[in-house]
Formats: sequence, C-alpha cells, structure tokens
Amino acid sequence: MNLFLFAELANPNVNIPIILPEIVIAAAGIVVMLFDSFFPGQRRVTGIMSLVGIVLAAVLLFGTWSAGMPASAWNGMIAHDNLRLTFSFVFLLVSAMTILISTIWVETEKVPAGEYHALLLFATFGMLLMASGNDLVIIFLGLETLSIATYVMAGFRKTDLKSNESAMKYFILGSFASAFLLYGMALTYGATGSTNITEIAARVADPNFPALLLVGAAMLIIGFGFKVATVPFHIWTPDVYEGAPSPVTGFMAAGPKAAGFASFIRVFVLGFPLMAGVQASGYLHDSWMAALSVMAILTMTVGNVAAIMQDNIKRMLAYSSIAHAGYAMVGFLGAGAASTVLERDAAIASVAFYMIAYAITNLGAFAIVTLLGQKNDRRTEFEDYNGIGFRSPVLSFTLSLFMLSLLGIPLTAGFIGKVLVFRPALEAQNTLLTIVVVAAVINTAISAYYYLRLIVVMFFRERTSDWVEPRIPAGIAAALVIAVIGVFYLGIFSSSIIERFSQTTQSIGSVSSR
Amino acid sequence: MESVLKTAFPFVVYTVGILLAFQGVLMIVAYTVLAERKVLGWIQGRIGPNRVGPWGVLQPFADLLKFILKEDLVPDKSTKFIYFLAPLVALTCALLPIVVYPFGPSITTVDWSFLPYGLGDGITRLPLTIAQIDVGVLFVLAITSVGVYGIALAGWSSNSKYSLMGGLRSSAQMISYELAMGASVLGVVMLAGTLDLNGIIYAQITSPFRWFIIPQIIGFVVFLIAAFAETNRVPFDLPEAETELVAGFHTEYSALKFALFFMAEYVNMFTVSVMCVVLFLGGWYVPGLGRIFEPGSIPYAAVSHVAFIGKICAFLFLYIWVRGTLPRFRFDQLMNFGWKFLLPVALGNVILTIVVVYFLNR
Amino acid sequence: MEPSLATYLALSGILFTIGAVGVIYKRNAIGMFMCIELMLNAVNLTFIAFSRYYADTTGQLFVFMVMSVAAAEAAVGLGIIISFFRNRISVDVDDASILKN
Amino acid sequence: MNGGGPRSPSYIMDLIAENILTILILLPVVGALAVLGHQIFWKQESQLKWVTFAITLLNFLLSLVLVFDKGAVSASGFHFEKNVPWISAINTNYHVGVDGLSLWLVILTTFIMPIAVISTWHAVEKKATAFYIFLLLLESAMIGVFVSLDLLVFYLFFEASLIPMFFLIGVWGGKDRIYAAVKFFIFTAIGSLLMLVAIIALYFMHADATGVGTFDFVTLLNTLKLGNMTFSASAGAFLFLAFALAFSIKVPLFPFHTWLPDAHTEAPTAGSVILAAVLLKMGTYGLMRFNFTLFPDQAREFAPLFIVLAIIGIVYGALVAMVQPDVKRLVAYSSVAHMGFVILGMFSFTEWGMQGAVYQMLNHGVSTGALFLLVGFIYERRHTRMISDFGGLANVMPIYATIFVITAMSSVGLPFLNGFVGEFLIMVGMWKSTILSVTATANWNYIATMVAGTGVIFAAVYLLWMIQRVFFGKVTNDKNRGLADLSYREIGLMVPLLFLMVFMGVYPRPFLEATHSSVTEIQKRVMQRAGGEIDHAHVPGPSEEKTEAHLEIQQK
Amino acid sequence: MASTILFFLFAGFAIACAVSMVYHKNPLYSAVSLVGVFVALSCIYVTLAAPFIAVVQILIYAGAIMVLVIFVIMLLNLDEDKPLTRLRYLYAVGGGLGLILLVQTMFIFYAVLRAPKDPVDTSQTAGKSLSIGQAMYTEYLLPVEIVGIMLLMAIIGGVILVRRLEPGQLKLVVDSELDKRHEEEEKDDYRIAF
Repeated sequence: MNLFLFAELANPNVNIPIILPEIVIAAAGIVVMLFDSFFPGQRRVTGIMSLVGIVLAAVLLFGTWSAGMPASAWNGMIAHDNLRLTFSFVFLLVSAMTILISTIWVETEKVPAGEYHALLLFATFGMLLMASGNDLVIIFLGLETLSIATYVMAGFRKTDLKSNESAMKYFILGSFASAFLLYGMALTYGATGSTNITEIAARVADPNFPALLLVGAAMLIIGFGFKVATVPFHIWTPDVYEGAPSPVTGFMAAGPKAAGFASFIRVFVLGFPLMAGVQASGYLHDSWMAALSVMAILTMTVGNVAAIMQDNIKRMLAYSSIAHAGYAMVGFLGAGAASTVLERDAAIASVAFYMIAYAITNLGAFAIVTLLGQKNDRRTEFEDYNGIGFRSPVLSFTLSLFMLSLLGIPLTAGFIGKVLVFRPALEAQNTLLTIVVVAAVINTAISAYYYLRLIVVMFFRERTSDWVEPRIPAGIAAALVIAVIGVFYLGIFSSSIIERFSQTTQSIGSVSSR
Repeated sequence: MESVLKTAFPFVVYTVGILLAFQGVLMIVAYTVLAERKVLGWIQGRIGPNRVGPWGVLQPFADLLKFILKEDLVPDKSTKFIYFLAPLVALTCALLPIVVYPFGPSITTVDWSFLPYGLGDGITRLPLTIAQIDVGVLFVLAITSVGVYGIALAGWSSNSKYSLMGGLRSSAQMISYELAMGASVLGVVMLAGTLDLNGIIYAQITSPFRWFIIPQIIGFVVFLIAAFAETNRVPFDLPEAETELVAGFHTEYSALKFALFFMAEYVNMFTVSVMCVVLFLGGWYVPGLGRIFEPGSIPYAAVSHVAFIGKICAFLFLYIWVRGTLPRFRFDQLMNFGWKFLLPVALGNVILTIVVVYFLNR
Repeated sequence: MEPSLATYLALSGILFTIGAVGVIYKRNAIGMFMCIELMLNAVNLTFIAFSRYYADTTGQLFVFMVMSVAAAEAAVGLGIIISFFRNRISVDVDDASILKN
Repeated sequence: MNGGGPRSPSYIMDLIAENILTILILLPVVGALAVLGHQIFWKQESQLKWVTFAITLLNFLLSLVLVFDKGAVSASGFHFEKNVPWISAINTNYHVGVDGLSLWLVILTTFIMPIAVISTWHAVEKKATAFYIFLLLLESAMIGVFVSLDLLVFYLFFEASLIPMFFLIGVWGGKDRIYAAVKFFIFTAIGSLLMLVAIIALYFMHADATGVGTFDFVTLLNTLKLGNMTFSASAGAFLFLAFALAFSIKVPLFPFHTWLPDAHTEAPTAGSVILAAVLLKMGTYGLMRFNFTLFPDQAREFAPLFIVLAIIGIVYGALVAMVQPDVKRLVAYSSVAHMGFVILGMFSFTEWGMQGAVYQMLNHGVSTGALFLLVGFIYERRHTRMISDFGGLANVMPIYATIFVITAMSSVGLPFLNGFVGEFLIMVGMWKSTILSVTATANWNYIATMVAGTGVIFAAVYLLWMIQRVFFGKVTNDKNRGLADLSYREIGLMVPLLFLMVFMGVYPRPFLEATHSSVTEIQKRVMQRAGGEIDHAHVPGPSEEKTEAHLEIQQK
Repeated sequence: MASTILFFLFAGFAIACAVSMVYHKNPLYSAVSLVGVFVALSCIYVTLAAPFIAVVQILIYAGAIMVLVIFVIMLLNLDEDKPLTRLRYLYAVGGGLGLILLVQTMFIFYAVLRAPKDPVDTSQTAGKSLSIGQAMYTEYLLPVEIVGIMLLMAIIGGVILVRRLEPGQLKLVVDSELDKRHEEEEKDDYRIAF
C-alpha cells in the first residue's frame, strides 16, 4: 500500500522526463532559497544560480521538443505539445532577462535579492505549469503560484509606499479574479464531470448541464481576462505596473501575460472547441468567440487611448501592455476560428511568437526604464527623459528601437508578430474577425502617437537640467544586448523560429486521456 | 407508536450517551482542579484545600457555586457581543472533541433483542464512542485549533491592553504549536494507516510494544510539549501569565464567564491527554486483557474503559507535576522553540518514519 | 427528501454573490480579503456538490487544493497588508491613492 | 558597363550586376555602419559628410548600371530580379526587381542623395553622426520601396522609410518640428497599416483561390491575370481603398495633404529635398504599381473620385500656395498641386497620361527638389524664409536669382524645360481619356482637363509673383545687402539639377522609352476587363499615331 | 427529511453569517461572521458525504486562515470601516455586479433543476479519507507537490514582506528619502526653468 508512490512513478502514463523543466526550475528555486538562507547577501551568486537553472530547464525543454515524446504526462494532467513548448520558452526567456535586469538591485539597492530570485523562479514554475497544465487543477495551481509570487514581488520594495500599494491592489484584485476563475472551473467541472481539458473537450458535445458550461466559460473569461489584462478587467494594470519595481513590472507585463494567454488558449481553444454538427458546442463556441472579439476591440482601443494620456512612462507601458493583450487576442481568436488543426496550431504559434516578441521588446524597454529610474524608480515621468537622446545615445536609441518594435515597425520583432497574429484572424474570413483586425490596425496607428512621444521627448527636445548618464551594469547590458539582437533577429530572420513554433511535433488535439 | 419509538430510539440512546460522556468528562475535570490544588500543595509542602467535605472532596462544587453567585462584571468599553461569545466559543470547542473519544472497545457480545418493540433488532455492537468518523484525529486537531478563537476574541473584546496582549500571544502560540502537533501526529497516522481514533488503537493492539510510544518516541515528546503549549499550561502559559499580563486574556472576566474559561482549559487538558493516550499509549487497550475476558464482552469493555481513564489521569498528573516544577518561558523563547526546534524535529520524525516504513514494507 | 444539486448550487451562488458584492463594498483590505475567502468557499461548495453528484473525488481534491491556495494567499496577503500598514497606518483602500486612479 | 577589364574583374562585375538591387539597398546600410564606426573610432565628426557623400555617390554610380546594363528580363518583365525566401512560414520572399516604372525612380533616389548630402555641408552642425546615418538608412528604405516585388517586403520598406524621415524632421527641423514630425508619421502610418491588412487579406484570398498563400506581387498578378482569383465587389473595394488610402496619404492627395506643408516647412533642407523628390513618389508609384494592376476594375470604378480629388488638389494647392508668406511653404503647396497632376495623369488611364505621370514624377523630383535646395540656401544665409523679408535679391545674388528663376520656370512648365513635357502629356492624356465618359455625349474629361489646366496658370502666377517679390525691385531689407552669392559648392550642387531640367525638357525620349513598355503594360491591364475583353476606350488608331507624332515634334 | 432540515438550517446560518460579514463595519465582527460561514459550510460538507473536506475546512479555514486574519486585525488594532465617501459610485458597481451574479445564480438553479439527468451514482466512497488519500498520492500527486512548493513560496513571501529592514537597508532608505527630497526641489526648479 505504501508503494503507491513508486508504482505510480514507474507507470508509463507518468512520463517524468516531460516535466523535468518544471522540476528543474522548482528545484533551482529551492536551492537558491537555501543558499540564500545559509550564505545571505550573495546577490550575484544567487542570480547566476538562477540563470543556470533556467538555462538547464531550457535545454531540457529543448530536449523534449522532438517527435518521439509522448503527448501527455501525469495521466493527462500535463500536455506536451507545441503550445506548452513555445510558451515555456517565452517564460524562460522572460525570467532570464528579468534576472539580468534586476542586477540593478545588486548594484544600488540592498533588497534581498536571493529571495527575489527564488520567488522569480517559483513564479516561472507557475508559468510553466500554466502552459503545460492540461487539467484545470494544474492551471489553477500554476496561476496561483505565479500570482502569489508576483504579489510579493510587486511589494518587494517594502519601504516604498507605491510598491506597497501596488502589491495590495494587485493582491486584492488578483484574488478577486481568481475567485471568478475558480467559479468558472467549478461550473465547467460540474457541466462536464471532468477537470481534464481533453475530456472536457470530448464532453463539450454533450455536457450534462449545457447552461452551466456557458456560465462557466463566462466566469473563466473574467478570470483569465484579468490575468492577461483585457478591458474591462484591466483596471488594476496601470496602478500595479506603476507602483511595482521596474524589473518586476517588466516581468509582469511579459511573463504572466503570456502565461495567461497560454492557459486561456488551452482552455478555450482546446477545451471548448467547435464540433461540427453539435449544437451545444457550436453555441458555446460562438458565444465565447463573440465575447472575446468585443473584448479584444475594447482592449486595444481603451489601452491605446488611455496610453496617450499618460505622463508616466511605466503607466504608459502598462496601458500599452493592455493594448498588446488585445493584439495577441486577435491571434487567439484566429486560433478559435481555425477550421483545421494545422491552421489552429499555426495561430497558436503566432500568439506564442507575438508574446515572445512583445516580451523581448518590453523587457528591453523596462531594462532601460529601470536603469534610468535609478533608486526607487524615481525618474519615470516623460519629463525625466527630456532631451536625453544625444546625451545617452546608446540608451535612447535602444529605447527608441523598442518603442518602434512595440509599435510594429517593419524589421523589428513587433512587426512580424503583428503580421502573424493578424493572419489567422483574417484567414477565418469571418466578418467579425475582420472587423477586429481592422480595429487592431487603426489602434496600431493610434499607438504610434504615444510610442513616438517618448522618442520625441528624448530626441526632439532639449534638456534644460543637467543629466548624468547612469553607469550600465553588466546584467542590464546583457539584457539589452539580448533584447536588441532579439528584436532584430525576430524581425528579420524569424523564419526558422516561426517554423519551429508551428511545426506540429505533437498533435495537440489528441492528448491521450486518462 | 411503535414506529415513533423506533425512530426516536437511536436519538434517545445518543442523547443518553452524550450526556453520560459529558457528565463523566466534566466530573473528571472538576476533580482535576481539586487534584491540581492538592498536588501543588504537596509539592510546595502545603496541604491544599481540605475544608469543604472530607479532604476537600466537595471543593469543586463549592467553587462552582461561588462562580455562579458572584457578581458578573462587564467592562464598559468592551465589545459586548463578542465579549459574551468568547467564553462560549472556548468551552464549546473544548467540549466538542468528546464526541470522538474512544472511551472503550465496542461491546459486541451482548444480545440486544430483549428490548421491547424490537428496538434492539439489528444492533450487533454498542460502540463506546459517540461518533465514529474516519477522520477523528483531524477532527480533534481542527476543533482544538478553533479553540483559539475563544481566547483571541476574549482578549480583543475586553478592550484592555493586557487582554489584547494575551489574546495576541495566544493566537501566535497556538498557530505555531499546532504545526508541530500536527506534524508529530503524522508519524502515528502513517504507522496506523488511518485517521480514525479507534483504528489507531486497533493498530496498537497486538502487543504493548506496538504502542506507538516506542517507534514514535520523538513524536510523543513533541506532541507532549506541543500539547502543553496548546492548552496554555505552564511552562507555556504566556497568554495568562499572571506576573506579566495580570491574568492575560481573561483579566476582565469574572464569575461564570471566567468559570467557563477555566473549565475549557481543563477540558482541553483532558482532550490532549486523551489524544496522547490514544495515539501513543494504546488508548483503552490493556495488554493481556483479551486472555482474561472475551473481547467485546461487557467486563472487557469495563476494564478497558477504566484503564483508559487511568492512563488519562496519569497524564493529568503529569500536567500538574510540570506546573509545580517548571518556570515559564519568555515569549520569544517560546516562539523560537516552537519554530526552530519543535517543528524541525517533528518534520524530521515524519521523514524518518517515511523512510523506515518504506524500507520495512519493501 | 434530499436537497437537490440545484439547491446546493443556489446556496453557493448566493454566497458567491454576497462575497463579490462585499469585495466592492468593503473599504478595508482585510475586509476585502475576507470577502474573497467567502467567494472561494462558495466555489468549494459547488465543487463538493458536483463531487457528490458525480461520486467523484476530483471535486474534493480540487477543494483541497483551493484550501491550500487560500492558506498561501492568506500568508502573503496578510503580509502585504501589514507591510502597507507599517508605512501608512491604515488599511483603507481609499488611502491607497498615491497611484492615481 | 561590365565589358571592360580582364576576366576576373568581369566576374566581380557580373556578380555586382546580378545583385545590383540588393547592393543598392544594402550599401547605404553598410555606409551607415561605416559612419557609426568612423565616429566611434576616429571621433572626427567633420569627416562624416565626406564618408556619406562617398557612399551616396558610389551608390549613384552603381545605380547607373541599371540604365546601361539591362540584364536578363525575367518572365514577369522585371530586370535584375532576385527572389530569395525570407520567412518561409508565411511564404514571403525577398523579391526585388526593376522595370521601366521603377527604374528612373531608383536612379532619381540615388541621384538626389549625394546632392542632399552636399546641401547639408554646413547646415548640420549638431549630432551629425545620427543625421548622416538616418540619411543613409532613408536611402536604403527608399530604394527598397521602389524595387521590392513582394508585398510584405514592400510594406516593410514603405514603413521603414518613415523612421529616418521622422527623426530627420524631428531632430534637425524647425520650430514646430515635433508637431510636423508626429503628424507626418501618424498620417502615413494609419494609411499604411490598413494596407497591411489588405496585404494579408490578399494572401488568404490567394490561398483560397489556389491553395497557396503568397505575398509575391508577380504571382498574385499572374493569378489575377489568369482569372483564377477574383474579388467580390465589397472585398475588392475594401482592398483597393486600403491600398489607395496608404498611397494617397503619401502622395498626398487633396484631403490627406495637410501633413505635407508642415513636414516640408519644418524639415531640414536635405529632408525637404528628399521628401519632395522621392518620398512623395512612393505614393504615386504604389498606386500605379499595385492598385492599377491588382485591382483594375476597382481602379476604373474609383477613378472619377480620384480625378476629382486630384483636380481639387491642383487648384487648391495652387490657390493656397499663392497666399503663403513663407517661401518653403509655398513650394510645399506647389508640391500638392504637382502631385495632383501626377494623379490626374495616372487616372486618365491613357498611355499619354500615364507616361506623363511617370515623367512628371521625375520632373517634380528634380524641380521641386531644386527649389527646396534653393530655399535652403537662402535660409542658411538669412535664417528666415518669409517673402516679406526679402526683395531685390537679384541685385545682391545674381547667380542665385538666375538659377532660382530657371528652376521655378521648370516647375511652372515652361516649354523646353522638363515640367512642360510632363504636364503636357498629362493634359493630353486626360483630354483623351474616356474614364469620365458616362455616356458618349457627356464627356467630363474635357472639363476636368480644363480645370486642371487652370492649375498650370495658377502655378505660373504664384511662382512668378513670389519671384517678383523676392528677387526684383529694390533691396528693401538692409540685412539682405551683404548676402554672399552662391558658393562654388552650391553652384556645383545646382548644375546637375539644372542640366537635367533642360535635358529632360528637350530630350525626353530616353526616359519615356525606358518607361514605355512597363507603362503600357499597366495601362492595358487597367483598361482590360476581367474577362479579357479590351475596353472600348483603348482603340489603337490613327489618333494615337498622331499624338505620337505630336510628341516627336515636341521632343525636337 | 432530516438532511433537508439540516441543510436549510445550515444554509440559512451561512447566508446570515455572510450577510453579517459584509454588513458589519468592524473587521473583527466580519471575521467572526466569516468563521460562522465556514463552520456552516463544513456541516453542509458533512451532509454531502465529504467528511474529510469538512474537517479540513475547519482546520485550514477556521483554524489557520481566520486565526491569522484575526491576529492581524488585533495586531493592527483596526477600527471601523469608513463609509464610502470618495468612491460612491462603487455602490452602483457593487449593486450591478450583485444583480448579475444573482440572476446568474437563478439561471444556474433553474438550469440544473430542469436538467433531465439524474445523479450518476449515489453510493459514496468518494469522500472517505482513504480514497482521497489514495487519489492524492497517485493521480493527484503532481498537484499536491505543486501545492507544497506554493506553500513554501508563500512562507518566503510572507517573511520577506513583514521582516524588519536590516540596518544597512535602513540607511539606504533614509538616504534615498533625502535624495528624493533633494530631487523634488531640483525638479521644481527645472519646471520653472522650462
């Protein structure tokens, strides 16, 4: 009887190797934590340890990216498909860059970096689970792990009121949304009798309580919508982003958002698919597609319009991140509307690509914001960037590059990302989705205004007060180099990555059930 | 009529059982109080109460009368509702675990068919436990953990700084030691393979050397220490430390409400003693008794029951003894001890047990 | 006569509603936090009811996870509240207005 | 070109000739890196202009290969074609090539660039590194626009050209540069983004029709020509308008023109020159290259609209130019009018009109570019451009006055100068056009031509009036008395432009011949109904020959 | 019958406690009411054949989480909630949300009541601790492990947030505060200059 555990591990359905990346990240988190408790203050060492852990996880993840691997693990609780793989890479990249960016803390502020690294790794663990979870339990736990870690990270600057406030708002509203998400999960479970997404997908055709499924989906939209910051569930974003320490803000804008999308896609596209000829699923599918389309349009519009009115660069980036959630949703909708598995996988890959492009660019921007913000993020108003263009040309041109990438100017990652997410939505040749795409495009044009504003402020104005260029720590320099190379690489030589992302090594639709 | 009787019969039996059990427990508790004063007296070279009845036997009743008759003072600035609620919560939570106490082995050999109207039909066994639930251990832990409300609320609602400090200390202490307590129980649960209290006793029944005190000696010690803390007894009686906080959380309580707190404390003592006995000392089991009486028969049950009470009394004595001997901890020492020593030891014990069980079962 | 599944769901829904409304009405962070706990509990009831309906442990295990999550959330959330209080001597959300709304 | 020399250099020459377009695009980028490297390692900001000039000049010389060595003509009618997969996942290729339409535009670009660089010889003192880098990147993007044959790549260069220009205006511009720069950017971006949607939509329509989605212009065109892919009325209109909007804003067509005066006025001289000479042409080029060929039906359908807008632009531009107090603004509004002519010619859908439009693009590039340069010269000296600040400049700066008058005449369209040829062709084309004929009797084209013709007169009026106020009469402002006349550098700068004005005015044949086949191809395509039936309007007949003869006369 | 009566008893108690929790301005009253809800729900779980969860509910929610909450309330010595003043519109938001959720609840109630399907199986072993334990350590091992890591993380998080600053850090904070003031002045100067 006590041999359950070991018998289970030897079970062919378990496939430990598949979740090795997650295990490695969690283990790295624990190791960092222990190390920090025995050798406190070794900020660089814990950073390097975390990076090593992340790289190791990436290598392992890459190792599992081959056709021979089984499509599921842990009795169907973990899905091993392109959705998981691609998004996992995004998360690992985001975390690695965040660690690099946070080296500013090592240099100037004496925050407990070891614990910060541990938390970051645990947050990464949560994100990985959100992408790989094929069961609502795993998704929920991943989401909560991620959220709890980010609540703490947002409040990491304990003596700073803004940071406290940010953490508190994030915590209250985050838990509020989690409750809705959970209610949605409960109703979905009730309607289908299962929490496994593959099984849910199978039973969507004939649910026990069709009405509950509808309500459950609505609740899930609220929960996930909060996590990815779509209108009208975005209200927390600007405040939280402004108040949280800049590296954390960068992380929140890139990582949790991508993770939210991973789960969102997993649950809706794979869990509530359209089944030909089945009325219940058709109704459900139509409903969520329509709801999300409206939300996507609102998200983009509100995000962009509000961003125009911001004077704080972190708030501006927060609203921009809302807008970007809207763009990513266009690809997501495309995945929902796809008629074949191939198209759907391509659409999902496009969202993953968009997220990776956005993450790199955004983290690059936040690296500079962090650097210029100096201690306690003091210089985050547009005014503070006045005329620094030719005083610190490297930083300003890099920041401009990121702005242009966020705007989606060709030859940058943002452009290819936009093209890729618009593609599946147009492919569906569905009036609603076409409207969404057109709205997205108009919004892109609107967004030009505020992205350019930063460039304008930096380059076209003259600085009246003196400007001391901050020294660039090695970590931030590395992050910037990665970001710049990434932006151009993804913008110009993206072919191989897109192929890699959309190449179907696993058939997502047929994750074996328990 | 008959059907009404048949429906009502189980309720009647339950009610009677519950009343009996509660009465018994309360009596023992009442005399624990007396015993405490006596024993402390002896330890300190005094005689102890000896005026009310022979050797002071009626002292508990006299105390009770005094509590009932005294004037009930309610502080002016207190939060009334909660102020009244707190002692009730404390006592309720103390008494609730009684429903799962395994007072003795179930009686199976008696034929109940002599009862009129066929009331005895189908009854094959009379368990000496009010409610047999399969999560008994958890239930006790859960109810004990709720008990802290009584103290915390009392401390808060009195609107007095001493009470508040007492309440705060108490909640911190109970949360801290609950962990160690729970962890120390885990080893036993693992060995027994059940959370049912009777099940745990049955798991120890084969020989006295399977009493879990032997394989789980670490767990036993941890549990015992945590139990002292959980019941706010010396040396962990910080919530009511007289010399520091006047009387801690119940500074502002008097008369019957104070009596309720008082009673709750002693019932809690009884409860943890029961847990000690059940988890580590084989509960009602008397080695070799099965050879003398047939298991399931009334005498077997009676002797077992007496043994059970005896074991409990031994523990109660231990409590009193400790109170007479040891000084009080300082608060930070208490917390450090709980988190940095007791909890790791308890967890270590769990891990050790896992490893041993795994290798033994291979 | 057993109460039907629908009754349990209705109770759960009502509690959830009360919790959700409470989150919005409450002005202090701890109150909001408690309302959220109430919402989680309402959801738990839904899970348990369905678990009973399907005679399936999944729901109960889910509830177990939710409880653990709630505990973790409580630890962190109360930490955040205390840390906020230290700097501001208030847990009133209205006072959290450095970040313009 | 590659004939001379021993074998191994000839191999290199072949290689160059083969990849000439790529080289033209990349050379400025490499140059930009060189400038950056130069600045980093030598820190000699004053030498940067030499480096930049050398690169642009080299690029110009290389671009002449296009004229002299036609290279192999691909099946699709493009020279120097290069088709390399770029992002295979979305089937987009780096596909470049030139034909008659783009040939002169590319050369115009490379030709204008060295001039623009020289024009900044003393003007740009601050942040020169960035200035030259942006100029070079801009050149790269502009060439890319004209040669790319893949819609996505085209879009890429189209957008990419915005950034350097944005910076050029914003950093080195005048007082209201920020407003102008942002307006310029956002106007252009809005249009082009809709075009992006249309491009992606085309991809999927092609995928639907043939099973393979593509961004490749040639493939798309072939599919369309073969009738394998048709547009529904609404889809066609949407696509056409999405493309047309992007280009109309760039041109700029009448209601979208408001960014242009601001941008021109605020931009530094080099920026204005490039803006006028090349960037505006992207719009007209795009209309002709993509709108006409991909959506001929829609083009015909919407032609009246465009013609009306073009005419409004001509008249409006001229009228507004007349009242401008600022010379540069005046020239900017004249641009609106001139580009209106180009649009008019294009939408006449006659060979003459379209040839004229293409020719006029070049003319405008040369003349208006020159005008901006001239304005820049005086601005450098006086730091003002207000007409009222000047007067009698001809007494002080005779050479300058002469050159200015010649250039202005070219812009007005004086015979024997280039402007005349283009405008004349456009007018003839419009006159002949049948696109406005609702019925046989109601021929609006005559009226359109006549109204447009007034634009020419207005142009003469405002330019001459301005010249009169600025150059003739007495020197009214004392500050103008001590002005130096043009330096040798400035004269040297103007000489090639003047030469071209005259040359193109008297001997347009080589230019027109080079564009002829491509333009007629487009003209045929646009006047061809989807079913392959030739439109009644295009009847080869005596009238055509007559006009050709007429042309001959004009050329001589 | 008995179970129905019990259910309505507990349900009524739960709802009353919940309402009281929202109604009371005093956080401690709210907390006590919430404990009432937990206890009532725990009893309902028992009637739903989930004794394990019922006990765990008391243990975790009432015994741990709420004790912590009450501890914090006592520690911070919170006073009564202020009424909504600045954010009066929240009444409307809350009312709207409540209405929507109530309608949804009724919808769920109605939909489930009307659903033709009967309970799949009524013989219950699902709630027994044995079956839950088995599931927890076989099928659901992964979630349990994740929960473990999450709790660990939560501990770290809580400690980070409430731990006092180290002296070095404190000095840094003071310095930065001084810097900030200095910079504010500088900024003002700059604004005037601009």
